Amino acid sequence: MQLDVSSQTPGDETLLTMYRTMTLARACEARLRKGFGSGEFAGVIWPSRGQEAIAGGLSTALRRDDRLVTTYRGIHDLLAKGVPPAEIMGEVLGRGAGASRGKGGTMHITCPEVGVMLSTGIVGSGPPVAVGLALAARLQGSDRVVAVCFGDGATNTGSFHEAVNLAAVWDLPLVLICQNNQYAELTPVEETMRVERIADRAAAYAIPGIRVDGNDPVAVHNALSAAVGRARSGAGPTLVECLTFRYGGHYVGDPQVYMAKDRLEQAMRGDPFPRYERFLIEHGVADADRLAALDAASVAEIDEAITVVLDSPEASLGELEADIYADLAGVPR
Amino acid sequence: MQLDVSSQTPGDETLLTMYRTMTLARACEARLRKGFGSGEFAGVIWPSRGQEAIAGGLSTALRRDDRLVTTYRGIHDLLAKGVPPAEIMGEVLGRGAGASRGKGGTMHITCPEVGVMLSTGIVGSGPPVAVGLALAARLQGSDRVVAVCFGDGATNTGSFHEAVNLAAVWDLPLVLICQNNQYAELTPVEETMRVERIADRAAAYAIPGIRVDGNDPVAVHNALSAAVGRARSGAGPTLVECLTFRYGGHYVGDPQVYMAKDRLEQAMRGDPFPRYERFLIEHGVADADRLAALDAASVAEIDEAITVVLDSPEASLGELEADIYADLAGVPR
Amino acid sequence: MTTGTYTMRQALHTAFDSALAEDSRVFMLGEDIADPGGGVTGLTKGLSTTYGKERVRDTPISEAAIAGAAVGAALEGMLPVAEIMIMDFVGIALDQIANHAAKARFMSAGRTPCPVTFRTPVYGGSGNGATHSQSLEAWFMHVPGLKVIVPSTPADAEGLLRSAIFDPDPCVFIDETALHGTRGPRLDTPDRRVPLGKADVKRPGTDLTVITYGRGVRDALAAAESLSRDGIEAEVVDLRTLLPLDLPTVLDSVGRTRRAVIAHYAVEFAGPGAELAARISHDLFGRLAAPVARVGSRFMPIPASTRLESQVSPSPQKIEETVRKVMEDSRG
Amino acid sequence: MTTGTYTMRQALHTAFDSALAEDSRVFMLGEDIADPGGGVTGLTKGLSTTYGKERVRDTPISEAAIAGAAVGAALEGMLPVAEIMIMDFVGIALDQIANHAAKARFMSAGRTPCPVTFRTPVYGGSGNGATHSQSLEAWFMHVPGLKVIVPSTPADAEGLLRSAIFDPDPCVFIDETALHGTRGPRLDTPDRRVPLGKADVKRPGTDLTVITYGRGVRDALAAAESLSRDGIEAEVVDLRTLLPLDLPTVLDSVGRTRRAVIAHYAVEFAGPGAELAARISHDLFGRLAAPVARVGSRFMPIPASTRLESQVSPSPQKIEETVRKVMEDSRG
Ligand SMILES: Cc1ncc(C[n+]2csc(CCOP(=O)(O)OP(=O)(O)O)c2C)c(N)n1
Ligand SMILES: Cc1ncc(C[n+]2csc(CCOP(=O)(O)OP(=O)(O)O)c2C)c(N)n1
Ligand SMILES: [Mg+2]
Ligand SMILES: [Mg+2]
Repeated sequence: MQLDVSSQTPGDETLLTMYRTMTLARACEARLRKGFGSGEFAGVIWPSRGQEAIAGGLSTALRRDDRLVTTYRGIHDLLAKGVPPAEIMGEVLGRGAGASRGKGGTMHITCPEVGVMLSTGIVGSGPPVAVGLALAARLQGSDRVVAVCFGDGATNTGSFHEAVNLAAVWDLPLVLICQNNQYAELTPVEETMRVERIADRAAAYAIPGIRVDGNDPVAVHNALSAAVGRARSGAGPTLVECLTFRYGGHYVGDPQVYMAKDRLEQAMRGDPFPRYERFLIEHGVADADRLAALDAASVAEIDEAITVVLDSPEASLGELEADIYADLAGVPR
Repeated sequence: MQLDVSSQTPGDETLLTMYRTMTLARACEARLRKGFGSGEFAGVIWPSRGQEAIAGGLSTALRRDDRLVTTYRGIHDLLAKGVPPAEIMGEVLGRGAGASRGKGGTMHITCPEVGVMLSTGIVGSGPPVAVGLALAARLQGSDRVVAVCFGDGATNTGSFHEAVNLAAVWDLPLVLICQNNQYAELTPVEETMRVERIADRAAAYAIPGIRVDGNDPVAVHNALSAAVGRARSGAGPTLVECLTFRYGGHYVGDPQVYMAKDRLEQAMRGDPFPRYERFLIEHGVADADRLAALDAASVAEIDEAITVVLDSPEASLGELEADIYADLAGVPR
Repeated sequence: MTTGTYTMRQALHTAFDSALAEDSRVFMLGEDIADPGGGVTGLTKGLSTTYGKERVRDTPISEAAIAGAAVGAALEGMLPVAEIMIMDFVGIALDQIANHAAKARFMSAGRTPCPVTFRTPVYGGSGNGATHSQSLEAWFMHVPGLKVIVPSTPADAEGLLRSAIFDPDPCVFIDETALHGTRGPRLDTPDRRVPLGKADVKRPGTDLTVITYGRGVRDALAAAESLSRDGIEAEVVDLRTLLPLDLPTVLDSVGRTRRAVIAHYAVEFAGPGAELAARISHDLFGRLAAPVARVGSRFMPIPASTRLESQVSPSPQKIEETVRKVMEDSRG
Repeated sequence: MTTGTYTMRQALHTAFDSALAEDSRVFMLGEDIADPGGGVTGLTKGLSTTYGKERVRDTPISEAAIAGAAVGAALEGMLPVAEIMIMDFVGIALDQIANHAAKARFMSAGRTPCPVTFRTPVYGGSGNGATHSQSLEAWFMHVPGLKVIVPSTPADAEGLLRSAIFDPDPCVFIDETALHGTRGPRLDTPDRRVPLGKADVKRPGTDLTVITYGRGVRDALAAAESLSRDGIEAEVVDLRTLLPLDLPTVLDSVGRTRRAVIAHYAVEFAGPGAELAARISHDLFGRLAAPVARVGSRFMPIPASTRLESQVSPSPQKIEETVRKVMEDSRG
């Protein structure tokens, strides 16, 4: 099945929004890394450095009331959907400012106010939940759309297969975004599947599957917009594979012993930032100074947020009794 | 990916072996049905009437030391692989003559002596186990091949997806046989997937997928032989979809309220028996009398077997302590 | 509607029907549940015709996705009922149930409650063998965040199922096909619900308490009748929900009778009765007249032959024998 | 080789290494276990280089297929070790473990034994939150046909793992990453195995028995040291395997001390300690000086903040407090 993707360049505002999202994601990760490295604070993240262009496209393709499901490696996605940086960093650091005040952790950030209904640490388990979100949209008579992000490795899970099939059978308003960063933990994608393009897996469900350059926010924006449009119109789900790379290893601190040096170097030559900056400048959207200012604003926003986080109390013991159930009646003893 | 399937007609002996298998399967089911209907004995089977041509092809495509995994709807497959009818019917009826003396039941018949390593009642769970059997063949330096039978509905399970992917990645000697009888319990296949040909799902794993007329034993034999040959040569797995129909409902006694009458009637016009008998006669392989004699021999074999079964004791209480573990030491209390 | 009798099958149907009728957030999904089939045992017959196939949805054979889709819809405030056709299949869906549904509220600090219901029947007693007969409720009891429900009577089945559907937390509702034909009085509570977490004394007694649920209640009542003929009066406490567990009612009863027998069809070892026996023994230490006894399924996979299965499962006879033994062994 | 000390990480590596070296039926499969990665924690480093990637196999992220493939290979007489990377993911593989591996011998009346080992580490204590920290051994204890193993020392880890690999029945081997760095004496049994089903008294004592396993042993020993300074001598029984469960050793110890505290990191409610408490209370009825106490994880999903997690899990302090309370509450 085919998907009709525009090859037009979006308007300047869209282009700059994407840039802002990308810089915000980069700044957030850099700030956390710095703090971990200096011993300022402790925590764990699964870096998305290299994958920011996908967040860029995501931030402009979705409506605010659209929903997002993502993974542990989803900080860029969360920022794209509008989760306040303090909620993200607060949760990473287990502080009161965190999205769930330290109870969830990096892997489990939700922010329903902006449509983030789930982040999950169980690989492959996001798509079934996203199917349910999309089904709810239909049953509630809303035209909102659900986007679910997952990795290349996740497409080998049974959960992925069942979910895509179900979404296809039910023509649900779902956009399946595979962030193919070519690695699952320590294992490169070519060792875990024989297909060359993950997008080709869509054929098993008779839905459109499309691969785009995941380091090009414009390509991502256009593909996602087409998929979102298809979903919103009631025509059903689309699998969008964004080919990208994971520059920072599996987790912060990963020595990446398994990584061929030239593979990483080669991949880093495709870094989404310099490319996109050149593009914006060449197309007269912004000059270098303007871009530097936007980047600086993102850094400042993150700096401000981390202050809020570090000023907030540590996760409170008083939290423990709450939220096991709606009330305490169900809790044994 | 392509699979090179012969379009030649196999030799007479092969053709007659297939016919014998088919008649044996039909006779076995008929005998059990008769006993259930008359109150002679009680038990449950999931009929394979209509799917016998697949058993025919299976009986001639596999070597004796090749392995088979099948399902609750696998009596025809078991007979094709050489499981003694008394072991099958004995297990259905919970007798001492049964494959596991009444402990397993219809859904769980194994007969490792002829290569039947598993029958399972959990839809979709056969393929992963078959992957392991095929891996063991490789690790043990054997050129034996593993065939796994499952239904159309099973291809919607995550288990199927994970297994086929794993077999593909490891180039295992596995033949995945989808007996597409167009129904999963009460639900027709077109309501549970958007692909028209289940064989097309093979593309998600970059292995060959082929659909054949599952009511034509020659077509099945040729396709399975090609897939078995590919597997034995080390080239990896193949998905073979055999298009067929389930004439007897989901289980014996199923009122089939969900079944469109004309769909069933139409399907029964494709009954594998009359077609194949005409073929054998037209090709001078056997005349009608010979075929009738073969059929009668199958009926007689089943009659003999049921006598053995009914002469055997009921499942013995002494069985209970055995086979929980290799010895009793692990059993609490 | 509130007088007369009905079967548990009718009671479950009634609960689904009324919940669908009264709240548009309620919907159902599962394999083969829609018409014309109306469920493999016909239990949901007519519902998709009345409420439409949008709200009573057939699914492919995809337990992980069924459970996950129900979780997702619940996160949006819907009240889904996901059916796992036979309880033995939960091993396929357990990640969604235990890691997602059960933890959604807590991990989000209350931002994403998950009011989903998983309905999953037990087929034990049907001669279908070890993979189609299990009672696995102990797995769910051990998962904080879930509620676990097993009814024994038609009225309880209706009322508890309705409570589960409208409960703000994830519920695992377990009915047993062996009881579907059981007939009993109709539910007559005003809201047609039975509260979760409240045990019910199904038979008063003074000499000993049998604590049980589901099929065990049927067996315990039969045993109690027989024992009564010999002057032994057993109280039968039907837990109705295993989580929340109504320990006060249990302790009150055993505190009076000073003797307890726990019965269930789940495997005895590390089963639901272990927690109960541990609690009773602890909380009533020094006040019991005899050790707490348990009657669960024997420790083995369930054999397919019903002749063999009946030896493995509890029965009124086994409960009766155990009660007699406890009475004999009692001191003081 | 049999003198000196090593860490549990080294012990596990040694067990894999020697099993692969000595028997060609042994092989391993799991996510990221092969070189150059050698496992997400580096535990299997070097094994695929020594024994080849045919025998130490990386897999896609496919827990159901990993478990199922291991089952299939075991049915052919191989001795596979399948890794489920983190125990919280077993919900994806449980159908293969509980419905296939556990029942293969019984359902075939002994024709298809299934000598598979599932190795699955617990990541509790790592700050990874509710879906990456659970101790779910109670689920497996409730499945007849499985054996369930949790080592507490390096030597036990090596010896029990080797026993599991060569055991004719399906084993679930659970190691805890929190103990991987623990150092202890090397295993020195002649066959380099530790038998399954034999508890080990890790510390003799006269006043009270702490029954525990895995991380609980570490905590109990610390508590016992502290208690000893006040003249309370706790015996620490390390179960080592939960199934088979070495009840004779437990009852012998508690029979002497007349007081029992059960400790584990699994959730207390319906956890492994429930079965133990039920058995001890039953079998030693009237002979205990105090009710059997339990220290398990509190009833809630595990919070990500380690500060909060430490309040939810057991600890030496909590065990110590519980022991003191039991001593105080004792009669006679
Ligand atoms: C079901 C499950 N299996 C294994 C893991 C351990 N694990 C965490 S991340 C990961 C790799 C996932 O790879 P991919 O889907 O490509 O996502 P990426 O990390 O590259 O974004 C694995 C195996 C897990 N979290 N869940
Ligand atoms: C995991 C699982 N889900 C549901 C069932 C109930 N069930 C038994 S047979 C069946 C239909 C299977 O359909 P298909 O795979 O086409 O095989 P067929 O019965 O047509 O041979 C279902 C849903 C099951 N046994 N296992
Ligand atoms: Mg990846
Ligand atoms: Mg079918």
